[in-house]
Amino acid sequence: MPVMNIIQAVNDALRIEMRRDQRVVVLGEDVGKFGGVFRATSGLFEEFGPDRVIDTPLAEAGIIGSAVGMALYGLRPVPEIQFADFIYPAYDQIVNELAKFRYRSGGQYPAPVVIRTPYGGGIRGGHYHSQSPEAYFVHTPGLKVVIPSNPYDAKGLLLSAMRGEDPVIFMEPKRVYRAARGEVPEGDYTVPLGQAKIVREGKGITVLAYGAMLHTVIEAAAKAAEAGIDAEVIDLRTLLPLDLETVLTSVRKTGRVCIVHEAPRTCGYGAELAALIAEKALTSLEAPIERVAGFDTPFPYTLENEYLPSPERVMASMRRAVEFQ
Amino acid sequence: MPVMNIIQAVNDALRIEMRRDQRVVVLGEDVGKFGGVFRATSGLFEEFGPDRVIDTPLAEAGIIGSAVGMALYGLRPVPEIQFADFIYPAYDQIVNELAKFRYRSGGQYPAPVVIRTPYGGGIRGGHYHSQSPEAYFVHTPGLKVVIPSNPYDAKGLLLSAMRGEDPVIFMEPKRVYRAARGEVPEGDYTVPLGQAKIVREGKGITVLAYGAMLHTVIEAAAKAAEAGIDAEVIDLRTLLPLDLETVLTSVRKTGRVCIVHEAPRTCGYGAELAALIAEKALTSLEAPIERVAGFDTPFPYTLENEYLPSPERVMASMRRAVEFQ
Amino acid sequence: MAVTAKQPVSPDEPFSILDDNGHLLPGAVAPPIPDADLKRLYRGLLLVRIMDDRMLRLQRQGRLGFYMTSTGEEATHLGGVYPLTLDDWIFPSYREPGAAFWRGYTLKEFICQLFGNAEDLVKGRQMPVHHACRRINYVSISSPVGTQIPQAVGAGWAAKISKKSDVALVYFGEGATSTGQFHVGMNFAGVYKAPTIFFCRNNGWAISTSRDRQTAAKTFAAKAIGYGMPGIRVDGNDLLAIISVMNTAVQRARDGEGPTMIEAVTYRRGGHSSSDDPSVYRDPNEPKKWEPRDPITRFKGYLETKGLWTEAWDTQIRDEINAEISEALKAAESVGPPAPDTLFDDVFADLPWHLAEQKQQLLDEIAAAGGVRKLSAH
Amino acid sequence: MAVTAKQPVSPDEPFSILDDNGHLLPGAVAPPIPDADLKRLYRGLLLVRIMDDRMLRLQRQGRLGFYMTSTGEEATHLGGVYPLTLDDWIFPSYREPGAAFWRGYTLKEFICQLFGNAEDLVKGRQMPVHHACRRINYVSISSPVGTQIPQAVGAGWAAKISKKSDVALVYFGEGATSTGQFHVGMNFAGVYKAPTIFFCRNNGWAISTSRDRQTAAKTFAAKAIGYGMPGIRVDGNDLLAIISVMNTAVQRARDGEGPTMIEAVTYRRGGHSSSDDPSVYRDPNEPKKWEPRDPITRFKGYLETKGLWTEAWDTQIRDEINAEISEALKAAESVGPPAPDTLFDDVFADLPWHLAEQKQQLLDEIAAAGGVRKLSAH
Ligand SMILES: Cc1ncc(C[n+]2csc(CCOP(=O)(O)OP(=O)(O)O)c2C)c(N)n1
Ligand SMILES: Cc1ncc(C[n+]2csc(CCOP(=O)(O)OP(=O)(O)O)c2C)c(N)n1
Ligand SMILES: [Mg+2]
Ligand SMILES: [Mg+2]
Repeated sequence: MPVMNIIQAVNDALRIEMRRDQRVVVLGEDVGKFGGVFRATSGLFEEFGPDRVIDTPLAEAGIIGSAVGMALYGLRPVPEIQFADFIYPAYDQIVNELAKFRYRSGGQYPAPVVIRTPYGGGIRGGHYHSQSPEAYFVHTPGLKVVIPSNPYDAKGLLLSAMRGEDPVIFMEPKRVYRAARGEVPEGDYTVPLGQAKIVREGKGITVLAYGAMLHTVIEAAAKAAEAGIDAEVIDLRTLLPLDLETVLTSVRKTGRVCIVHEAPRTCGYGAELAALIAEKALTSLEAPIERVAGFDTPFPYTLENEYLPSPERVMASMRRAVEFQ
Repeated sequence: MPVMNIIQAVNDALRIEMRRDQRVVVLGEDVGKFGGVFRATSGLFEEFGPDRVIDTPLAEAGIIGSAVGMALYGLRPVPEIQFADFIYPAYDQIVNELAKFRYRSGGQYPAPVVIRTPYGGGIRGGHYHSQSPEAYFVHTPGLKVVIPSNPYDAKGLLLSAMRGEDPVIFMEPKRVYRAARGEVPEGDYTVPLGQAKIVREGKGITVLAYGAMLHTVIEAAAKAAEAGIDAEVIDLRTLLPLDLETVLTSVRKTGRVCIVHEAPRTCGYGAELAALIAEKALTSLEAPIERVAGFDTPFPYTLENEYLPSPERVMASMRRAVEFQ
Repeated sequence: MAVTAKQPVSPDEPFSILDDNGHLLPGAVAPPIPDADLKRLYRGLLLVRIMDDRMLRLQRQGRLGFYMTSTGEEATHLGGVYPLTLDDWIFPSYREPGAAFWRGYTLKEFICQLFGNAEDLVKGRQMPVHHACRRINYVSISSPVGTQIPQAVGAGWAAKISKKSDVALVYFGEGATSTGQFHVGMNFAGVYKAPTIFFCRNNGWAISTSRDRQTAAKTFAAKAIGYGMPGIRVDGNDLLAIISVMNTAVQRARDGEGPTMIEAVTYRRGGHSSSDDPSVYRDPNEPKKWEPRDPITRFKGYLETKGLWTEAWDTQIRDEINAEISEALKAAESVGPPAPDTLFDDVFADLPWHLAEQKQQLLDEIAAAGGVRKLSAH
Repeated sequence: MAVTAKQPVSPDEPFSILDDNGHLLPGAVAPPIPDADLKRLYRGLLLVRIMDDRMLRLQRQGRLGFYMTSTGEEATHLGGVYPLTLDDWIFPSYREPGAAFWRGYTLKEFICQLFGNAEDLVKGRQMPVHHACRRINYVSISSPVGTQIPQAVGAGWAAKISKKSDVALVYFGEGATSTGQFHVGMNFAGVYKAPTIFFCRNNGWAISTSRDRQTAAKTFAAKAIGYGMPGIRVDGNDLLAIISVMNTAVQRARDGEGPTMIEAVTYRRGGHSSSDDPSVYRDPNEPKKWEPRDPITRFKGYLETKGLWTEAWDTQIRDEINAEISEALKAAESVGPPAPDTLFDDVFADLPWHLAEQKQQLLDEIAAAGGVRKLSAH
């Protein structure tokens, strides 16, 4: 099996689907000849031409707005927003239009658009090349939100997203775009949306994460194991719909929970996870749920390593949960 | 003391501050001669003229973008967004610009803009005249978020917001714009941001709400009292920064919690409240925290009463919490 | 004045074919339209006028939550849509119901939408006047102003990518030209030569905001220059003039020459909506000035000169329309509200667990209340 | 060609004063500039060129995280800012550092920002090239393209409301004209006659996207028509021409006549940023074609004809600049990173409990690690 990084896996998924389904078009800033600033669409322009791999003017509202129109007409647009930080000019088109089209038209007009966008910190990008805005989209009824952590899932989830009937926000962890490498089957396969994956079994504490933070958590879990803490690590993969069953089963077993994300803590996705777990498994909880998250400040530049959850910070938090009496 | 409704109280606060501080300007769609579609700025154009009460073209990004520039220059703009549902074209200016200006400039450029906007359902407005987007703003570092439930607080909180040094999202519960009436002192007074208010003392359960839902909760608490449930009702008033102390003190006393808001449940503000309470007062909790919220669908039209938390739904939820063993 | 695609921006004077009495202006050439169509178009104009009167009255009686009229702007509805085929797409705003009727949206469907009842095609999900009808390619209306503009570009562009000759027509008010969405839509259409027609109903007002507060540009059509497309200013109360410029724009679009912007100069004679009171912000004499330019009277004059109009026929079709509305209204009023559990349909193609759970909660609640679901208060 | 406020849009040929050798074009009139200023301006151009070369080299050596050069566009920096006073406001994009230097931003401040160290005026909060300096009314740069445009309108407009004569100058690339923010900013400025000058650096490229993919409009200046303001196309490599059109625009603004849009036609000779490799998407010969039009060489030619330039002086100021940069670099490199707890400052004017709590967590963490704070990896 070939070894790929996440960019290559995304590229592979796009190519497979564009070959399979003539309706798939890719559009965005610099996605054509240049192949995207991260090269995720590299080679597609050459293979599929300017009608299906489209360099757009600099306007995210135009990219998403026209993608919505294309989807209504019957195409399967897969727009790229160059950085998640630049998605807000398209926010109205996403939350008021794309998310509500099927509903508001009484089911007459579905708009299956898959928005790909790199997100997250750790690349020395400061405020505007580091944000993790997933909670904004999870809070918006009508959108599915998917965040892979590795090449295998990236390809399989993206293929599922492109074949689904719903709008999907597909967020790619750019910090590990190249660093997360792994075997990826050639050709077609899918990873279904809405299924979490237990990446490390354990009995002492349930650790929930997704995207780039999964790697931080795995590092922390390894350190924790040395300290006698047996963590069960779950990669959520899809944030909405959440695979609550897998989460609760684990929590009922471990009784302790640590949630990790890099977005700001307050009203972040971790809040929803913590609330759900406390609702559905309160009596199983042997310690307060720990949330390790980005601080409630704009994303910094020089101090980004202080800002981002580190393996040490996650480890300390796991320890607190495990030691709680 | 004069009796006012919320619109009159807001209008009064604006007039007082515009008289006191020449730097205050009001801008937005139809806020001038027309006095705003809800009449909150009525009479201001006549008193302060077109330079300080400004009818703008139809562009929320322009309203907020230029308000940011005005604030940088030294004015105190108080833009109105006609309905909170229409705030998204300005989302980039709010979350990427307004919220981050002070921080990203190293403290050199504060941008004290107070954005007023009516929010919430119950007025037969469907998807686009009913939304409650507060969680989006609470999740954005750099913004304060204020939601009054009554005329007294509306005036006092708005005066505080306009005199503060930070950007504030000031959300007005339009469902009770006219229905919530009460005595309001003439002239100047403030209600500080960041302080919740216990509106009903009780020992059986803590009920947290804000804005229009506060009235639903009060109705529910009255019914609950008849059924022997002694609810402590807290009006949060400021969502960020939250008055956690008041909340926790109550929870430690009652051991049971019900959180009510009309925004969609998933990743709503209730998630953060529930997560915080479970973090800081887990051992005080005698029952899972109840969240009564809008369903995770776009806001409907005909079925809005089914959608919105009703006193009966709140009451049922309180009962569940109280009866939990 | 001949309207050609070559001419980038028309002069400031809007293009007219008919004078205020419905006579051809000197040198003007009417677009070729079969007599039967001329009569159908007249009926189409009347239908909107009468429907608006009746629905507004219904609203005033408290039998309808909200309504928006188009009085004086009816020619933009029919003129925009007449030159199109049913395969073409309409991205409407809330003020062009005549375009939907023309394509076969039934009066009952229209009124069921206003009531948001169980037979409303949008299932009671949106406020009145937010129609959607896939059968006639009439795309779901959104309240946020201007959002449909880039979407229409996407649809037209998709047709081009799919090697179809379909055209997208997008309607919006002059207020919408101030939005960022207008700009990005126009700009994309220019760059990709999307077969999209931008139809700006300049009716002088955006709620209380007058046209000159909306932009300092001399005309709205002039904005087209900034996107490298033709901008045409047309008399929005002259059905023939609108059809004529639309014909040109449609031809251009089908020929692969790309988009056109049309500014139809008209006037909002009524309030913005049933919630509005325009006397607060505009001179009540202003609407009166536009009455002599009424699009229906003018078109009637034209039919008369062609021997196609008689008083008797006019009375007959008015009676017909009124009867049809009464019938549709009666039928619509007998339809109940959507079932409560439909609240959870169509958020997604499927029903994820959290919505299934919430649906069950609602059903349990209704069952607990003895199956008596409280009706939404008004 | 005389540039006057009356003329709404210049012809497609940009306005020049100097030929490629720096000689006055036939009939051209140079704006009156004292000799000392001419020499300072030349030094200002050189400073940007040399700083860019050195910082890019530093970046290539791994001593700097990221950098963006302005090579070939320096005249837009100096030409935009020379006609202003220090009370006027600049809303820059990332590619006009020469405007900051001209107003007194020090080389050390500049380099400290690139390093994001403890003496960076923005406290290490933003990526390199995102400067802000209140002292010189140089507003905080944002990465999102175009956001500064409506803000600059607000600032200009605020000056007008406050009865001050200050003007706001906003810089942006031609890519930014595609954003909704450009549109709403231009439109507001037109309506309110805000004293704001819209300075579009049309350098032909937005990362890999060429100018003709950005819009179908013939020129960017033509877009001004849609907002009822003058649009002027100027040779962006001709410092005198830029100063001349800026003089007109500033005068207009101070006279209460409102905004002006300037399109400066220039060329991005380098990559978009230090992360970019333009050879992937553009012909490497294209930048070469612009070398003979270099703004510094042309301005040098002009100084020479005025007897203000000598080889020796040129060498001397280049040496000076290099020495100043070396000194500033050395000083900046000796400054450490900001203290970790500064992370929590300036989110708000005060420190709410939740940030105080998070700050304490970080401090505890650092203390637990023996006070040894790990330095941010690169
Ligand atoms: C983004 C947005 N902002 C504000 C509103 C409130 N609003 C509804 S209609 C309207 C005026 C629209 O005017 P125009 O575009 O001229 O259309 P007309 O009503 O005249 O047909 C406004 C401000 C809205 N619906 N959407
Ligand atoms: C809203 C937004 N979208 C995308 C980007 C990524 N981006 C950074 S610079 C740039 C191109 C800008 O081109 P232009 O405006 O011509 O300025 P130039 O770089 O040529 O000076 C892009 C697409 C961004 N910063 N902001
Ligand atoms: Mg209008
Ligand atoms: Mg450029």
